[in-house]
Amino acid sequence: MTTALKRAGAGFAVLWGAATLAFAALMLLPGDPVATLLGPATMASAEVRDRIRAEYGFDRPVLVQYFDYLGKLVTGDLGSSYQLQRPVWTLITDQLGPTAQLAAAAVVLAVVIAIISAVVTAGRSHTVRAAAGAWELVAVSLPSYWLGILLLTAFSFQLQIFPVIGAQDLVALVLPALTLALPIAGLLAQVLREGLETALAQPFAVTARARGLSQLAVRLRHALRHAAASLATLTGWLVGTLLGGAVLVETVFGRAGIGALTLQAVGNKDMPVVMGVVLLSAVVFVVISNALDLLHAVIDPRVRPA
Amino acid sequence: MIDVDGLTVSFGGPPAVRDVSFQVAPGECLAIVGESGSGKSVTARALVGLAGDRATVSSRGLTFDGQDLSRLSEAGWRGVRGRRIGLILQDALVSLDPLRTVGAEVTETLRTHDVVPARERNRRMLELLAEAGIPDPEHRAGQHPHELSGGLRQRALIASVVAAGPSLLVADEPTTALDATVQVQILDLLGRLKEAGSALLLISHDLAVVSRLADRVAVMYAGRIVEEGPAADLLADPAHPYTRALMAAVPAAHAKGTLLSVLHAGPSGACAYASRCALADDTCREEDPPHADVAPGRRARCHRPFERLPELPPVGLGGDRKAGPVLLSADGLVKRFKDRTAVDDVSFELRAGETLGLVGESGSGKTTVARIALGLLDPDEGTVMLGERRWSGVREKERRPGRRRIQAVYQDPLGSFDPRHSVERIVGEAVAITGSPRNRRRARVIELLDQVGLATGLLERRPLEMSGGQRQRVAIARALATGPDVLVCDEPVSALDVSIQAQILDLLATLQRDLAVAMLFISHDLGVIHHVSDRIAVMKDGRIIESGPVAEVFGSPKEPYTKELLAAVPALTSERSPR
Amino acid sequence: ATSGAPAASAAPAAPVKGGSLTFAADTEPVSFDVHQSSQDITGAIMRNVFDSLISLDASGRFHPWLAESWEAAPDLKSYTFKLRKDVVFHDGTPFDAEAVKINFDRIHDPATKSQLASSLLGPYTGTKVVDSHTVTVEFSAPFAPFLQAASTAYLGFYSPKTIAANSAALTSGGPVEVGTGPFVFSQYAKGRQAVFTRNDAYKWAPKTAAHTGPAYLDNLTVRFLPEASVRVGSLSSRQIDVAAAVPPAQTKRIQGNAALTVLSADYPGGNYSIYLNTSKEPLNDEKVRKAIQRGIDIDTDIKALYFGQFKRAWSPLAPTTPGYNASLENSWPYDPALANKLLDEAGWTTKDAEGYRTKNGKRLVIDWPLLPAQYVRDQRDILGQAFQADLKKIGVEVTRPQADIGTYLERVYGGKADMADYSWARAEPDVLWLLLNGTSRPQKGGQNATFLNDPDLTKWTDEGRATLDEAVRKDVYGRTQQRAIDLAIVIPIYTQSQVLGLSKQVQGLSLDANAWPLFYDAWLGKPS
Amino acid sequence: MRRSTIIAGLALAPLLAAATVPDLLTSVSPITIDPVRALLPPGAGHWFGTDQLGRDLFTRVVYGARPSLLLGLGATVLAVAAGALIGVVAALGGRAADQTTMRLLDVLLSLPQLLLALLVITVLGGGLVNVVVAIALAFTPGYARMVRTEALVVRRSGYVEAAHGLGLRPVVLVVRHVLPNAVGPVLVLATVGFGTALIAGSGLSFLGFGVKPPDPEWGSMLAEGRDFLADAWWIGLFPGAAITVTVIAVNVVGRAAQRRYTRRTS
Ligand SMILES: Nc1ncnc2c1ncn2[C@@H]1O[C@H](COP(=O)(O)OP(=O)(O)OP(=O)(O)O)[C@@H](O)[C@H]1O
Ligand SMILES: Nc1ncnc2c1ncn2[C@@H]1O[C@H](COP(=O)(O)OP(=O)(O)OP(=O)(O)O)[C@@H](O)[C@H]1O
Ligand SMILES: [Mg+2]
Ligand SMILES: [Mg+2]
Repeated sequence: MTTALKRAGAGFAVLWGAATLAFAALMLLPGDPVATLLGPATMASAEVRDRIRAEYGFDRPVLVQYFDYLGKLVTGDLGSSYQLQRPVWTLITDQLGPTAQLAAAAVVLAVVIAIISAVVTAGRSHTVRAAAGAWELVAVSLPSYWLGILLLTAFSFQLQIFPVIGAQDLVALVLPALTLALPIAGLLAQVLREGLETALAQPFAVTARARGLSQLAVRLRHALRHAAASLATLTGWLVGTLLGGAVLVETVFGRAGIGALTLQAVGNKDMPVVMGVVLLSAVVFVVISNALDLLHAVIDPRVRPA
Repeated sequence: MIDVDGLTVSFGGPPAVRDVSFQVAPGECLAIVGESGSGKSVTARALVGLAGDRATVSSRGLTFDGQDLSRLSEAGWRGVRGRRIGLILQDALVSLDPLRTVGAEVTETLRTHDVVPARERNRRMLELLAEAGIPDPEHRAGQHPHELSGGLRQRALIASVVAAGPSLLVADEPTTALDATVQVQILDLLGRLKEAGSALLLISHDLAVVSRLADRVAVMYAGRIVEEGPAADLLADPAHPYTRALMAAVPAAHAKGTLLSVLHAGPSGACAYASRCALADDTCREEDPPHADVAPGRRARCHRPFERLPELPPVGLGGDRKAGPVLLSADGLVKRFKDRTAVDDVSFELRAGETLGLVGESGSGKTTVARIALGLLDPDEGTVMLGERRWSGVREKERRPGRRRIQAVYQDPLGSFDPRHSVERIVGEAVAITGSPRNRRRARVIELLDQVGLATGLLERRPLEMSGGQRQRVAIARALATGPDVLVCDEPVSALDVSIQAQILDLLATLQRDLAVAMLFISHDLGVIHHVSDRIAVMKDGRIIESGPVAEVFGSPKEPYTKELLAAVPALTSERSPR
Repeated sequence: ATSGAPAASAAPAAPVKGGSLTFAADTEPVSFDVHQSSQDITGAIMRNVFDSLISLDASGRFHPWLAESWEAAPDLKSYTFKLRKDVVFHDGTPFDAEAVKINFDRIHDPATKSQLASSLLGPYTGTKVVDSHTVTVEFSAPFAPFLQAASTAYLGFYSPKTIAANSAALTSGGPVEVGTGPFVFSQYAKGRQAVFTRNDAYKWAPKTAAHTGPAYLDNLTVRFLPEASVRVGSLSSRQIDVAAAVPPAQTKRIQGNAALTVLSADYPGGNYSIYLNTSKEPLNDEKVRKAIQRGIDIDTDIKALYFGQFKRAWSPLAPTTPGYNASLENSWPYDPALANKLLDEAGWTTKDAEGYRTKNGKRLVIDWPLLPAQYVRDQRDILGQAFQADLKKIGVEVTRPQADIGTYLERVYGGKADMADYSWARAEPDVLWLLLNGTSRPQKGGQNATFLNDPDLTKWTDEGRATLDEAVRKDVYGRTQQRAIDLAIVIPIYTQSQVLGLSKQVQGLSLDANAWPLFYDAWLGKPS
Repeated sequence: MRRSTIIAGLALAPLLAAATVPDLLTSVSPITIDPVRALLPPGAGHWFGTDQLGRDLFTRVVYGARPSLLLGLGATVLAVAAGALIGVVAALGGRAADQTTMRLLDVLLSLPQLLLALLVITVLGGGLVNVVVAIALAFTPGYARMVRTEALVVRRSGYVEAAHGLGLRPVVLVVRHVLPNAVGPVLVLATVGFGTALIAGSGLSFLGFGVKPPDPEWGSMLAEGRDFLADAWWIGLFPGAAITVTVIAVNVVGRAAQRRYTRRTS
């Protein structure tokens, strides 16, 4: 019970910190937010500008703005986008779908690729491991924005196997998800393979084989679970970074989503949206890391509270 | 039952196991002994085809119950492993999957070989745990290895290995990591299995363990069997000088004041042991001795079997020393950590030139006492005096000048060195403390290395580039560099091989003789303690429950716990026993 | 490039009713509120939802639409419109004089934060409801450009009901956008698409349209695909029917595809031009400005980058705009020798180690801020690099700091930058007032980034907006264009062109006077 | 040394040459345009082809090495330095300092690195220097935590205790033992981190926040080539390949360094 409370406390601390960080960024922002609000090619008069300034409360003292902001956050009000003049909450929830879809597909893809690659190659002959190491190395070294361009060029423009748009259907998800997944899969496979090899070298794995278990059975029944602990931790971290990766991948594939929204907001200094995305990431992080702690305890009895 | 003929295993380089042959019959126990790295474990694993992917295994014959194992396919091996040959791995405490319950591990054997019908598996598993001597098996079966003590884990492992009723049991160092009391129980368990008709291949580096159980003994050295024969004969009168050295290196067999090690270095020769052998002559260096009969039922690989080694010279301290002034005294020390009292009302005195041995099982508070003595930890209650100076509960500033008078040697020398520093820097840092001028430091370091028997060539080495023995010598050199009156040695030899252990103990004894330092010597190994101490103190749960001169405590222990400890010491069943 | 011609000129088959057409736009409206937004794309898309009082044909003539007839007061300070009586909004509300007033007043209300529409209303003072279907729109000064303004979607009409209920939400698109147009805005997913369905009650198409009655298409889907390659790729794979803003590099590819064709038209209004800040060193020196004007090899650069798809511009005004001064063509060709001579004369005679000109130890540096990436169109950033390279040859260093939009606006419209580049599409020469009139100061929301208050330019552009006399307008605007070039305060680069890639299956699609596609007449033929 | 390490080292040599003395590798200027020769495919005259303004892509890739490597290097150096400072202060500065910094780091670590960098970009705006700062800031928390963990391990290590037992003063202890041993492994990790920073930095450049034109930088070159994917694949191929090859080479060399380091110290 107390651990649950502690966890919740820590989670809120992180969220509060992220909110404060975002607010600090807002305050540090040079330039007139009203200009941002109006966008390029504007013909708004000074009167309109003052009106906007008062409406958003930019003329109040910083602390007042801060507490007002926190107060609104607590009630779930993330404010309104400067540029799009729409509630940030709606903007984010609208865009969450495609990004979540992309991220989920990428995670599944990455984990599946990694598990297959690792289980097949761990502890094998030198050549097999060198080949596995090589693909993992290339995969983690690939910039996703370039990989996306290559895949688009090859499969959409040249071979015309995959459509270049169509966020709705599964087929259109293949290339973006692959783009996002491949570098992650490389890293996961690396970690998983090392974890498997470590586990396989452990006495308990040899003992299991001495008991008459087959190679594959030892890998799947004993070693994989050990490697899974580190894999789970890493996957959790990666889910967080997916949000960052989405910015690039969504740009390359011209997809809608949180990434595209973020990029648009950053380019326009649309702080309320940027702040909303920061909070979203923090929430995702807190949720995922807690979920992973639980998962970790399921996998590894040694970390269970006594 | 099993007949091994000419087994050779290599990992690319020179073979780790060379031309090894032996047989074990049902109900018989063959023990393989030898120092670390001699190839015992590789031999054991080769018997079940698990020498490793990188291993090349060849043999003239490897038959089990008349079946040729050397031709088995992977699937074929699976039928043998666990079902007909059970292997208890060397690293007992980590040989159970930490993520699964012990019950699941035992059940896995039952399922893999379909020993009993599925619905009876659980019942049989509990039976097996009970047979292995695990109390309350219903409860324990659902627990994970980390919730079990070392002894229980080893029992569970044995239960999982014998679950399918293998007729040959290979036990690789089954008692090494265990407390002395638990060791005895595990050996008893193995003994019962042997009596029930299993063939037992027992592997150990510890002759004392072997002497308890083995019918026959094979001694391995550098991948080969150098001597074999009936246990009683062989232990009573070893033919090979290596066997002799192995036996002599057991500290428990010697009283304080005798050297344990044989320090001879010679040119490498055809007999693998020649370079370490005190008896080696030209023949040994030119010709590899054949494995020949040396007595009825006994074979050895030696040109000069049964020849006696020269008597070991006494160090010369004997028991007739006068006690010096009190250098270190502790009075009523108490140290509590969050939820437990690690040290509880501990008092002792340490006089110049004497060694106080502190013995006790793991967690009894020995290290905590040592750290308090070293001034690295302040006691919650009680005081420590270093000579006339108050040593505990004072500011670090006041303590700093006194630090050079009390130095430490740790169990893990590697961890006590900055991994980036060379030997010269490590020892030099301590030399610098004494205020020795910069240009004289190197000379002083060389002098210290010489004192601990290390060559100048080691100056540039980093900790990782040295052997365990060398590291411990460097650690001692560093401790001596400040010219201390008191040395606190916390398990200084526990991580070392018997033969290296002997050398280090000798070195410490010699240094104490020459420099008249006082030593607080901590060990859980009664043999070692017995060998080095003048007086000993026995710790349990943070308290000193018994203390006195070594002969007194060992000879007529008063506390039941001390008795139990002493009884558990595996001793050679020969006249060399300390008792 | 052809102008306004219907696509697929092959055997005119009978139009087919039904079907869904997908149009890929290159940008997504930030705001869908036509009264508020200043974006081209908002007008282009919302044209399907909103009708105007009058309609403008490609030759610059006005035709009735929601207004059956209209009349301008002689002093051009008021206009009276007689409205059609059969028009109803999508929500069933009848369209009447009151609706016009409510809409125009809304635009004028500062609370609407109108960025373009209010400027289209100019010196608006109010709307008088004469009777239920007659209105008079009044201005404080003569305001000739109003008719053109009234023909744009920005002065379109929301149902008074939706203004009352959803005024603030009109920015976010979707069914709240209730107009009178041929399509109903039925669904919007930000970042993805906007979906429009046919308004079956529609029977008030303008005379400029090819047919009357409801539109042919059941549905119109507008996809937002900012990546040009993605737009063209999906057109090739027939996932969309019409792609906007096809980059010149890709038009050949489309033309090479038997199932696809290209439809293009030049945008009217202000060409894509560079405006030189005359208020500060070094461009306050006319010689330096001239040197830069003549030192850029616009022809070659444009050809390389746009493959002849975009025409090189000679005047600040696009050729399709009424009042265009054709005599400027080829009057100021690339002349690096002249440019060098002018710079020498201006005193920039010495050169530093990197080959740039210096005067009094100071390098000749032109600060030309670059828009944030997402606002950059037509690879203008790359074109800028070509200009940088050209100007380097005559010893002028051009720096292109890139920052966020706020900083950019502050630099450019605050007069801190040396040059600024933009285009301003509008089928009306009055854009010259916006771009060059001395009172159109950026500090006040104007667009005159030359920061020059030239009496002639100001006078002429004022005169132009105060008369509907074609001859007078032609004269003053012609002189304005000439003087702007002579003063070298503007360097016209190219005439922007709407290049649509479309499937040959799409029939009846045309481009309006603003070069935007009109979907009202479009229909889908048999797949080819 | 492994063969792969040698190959990677060999691959890094021309990269370093390109970053330091690009004019040795190519005689053309990276910003000289030649519109007549735009979009030429790779061939004899132009090994990597030309871009939409007829600039030689090989030359631009060569000249792009400096800003690109600078992005990765500058960001990594800054991040490691800041991380080391924060980490050591947290580990040795007492409970309060540790708790505060750790909570702060928790917050920063809860955000994806790219988002953190974008947040910085939002405030500072684009440009090479700002991108370096942004990436550095995004990577600092990770390094800080690593250094802190290492410093805590080192502080509790046998050799620090041994040095304490010798009577060394705390300052000497920190400078001689704690700092080098806590930062050492992190430095080695930073070689691999360099690759990540390069990818992230070029990514920001790709998004249009990086180097100002017309100076070539691999990320922005990729962005410029995107409209030509269907017709001029080479514009999109070579700059990306340059990034990938660099990162692979750095990773291989970094891992070799790591192996060496581990072999020597643990
Ligand atoms: N998988 C392996 N690969 C390479 N060399 C190995 C491998 N396993 C063992 N060896 C080598 O074979 C030799 C014998 O090792 P083995 O484990 O049999 O020694 P041991 O007698 O069991 O020693 P200990 O008492 O320390 O357990 C050693 O030199 C060891 O380094
Ligand atoms: N820093 C510490 N914090 C909390 N508990 C500690 C600490 N140091 C030691 N303890 C606890 O104090 C008890 C005594 O530990 P100590 O290390 O002195 O035992 P030991 O006799 O040296 O054991 P071993 O033979 O395993 O080295 C143990 O239960 C240990 O867990
Ligand atoms: Mg072994
Ligand atoms: Mg201890």
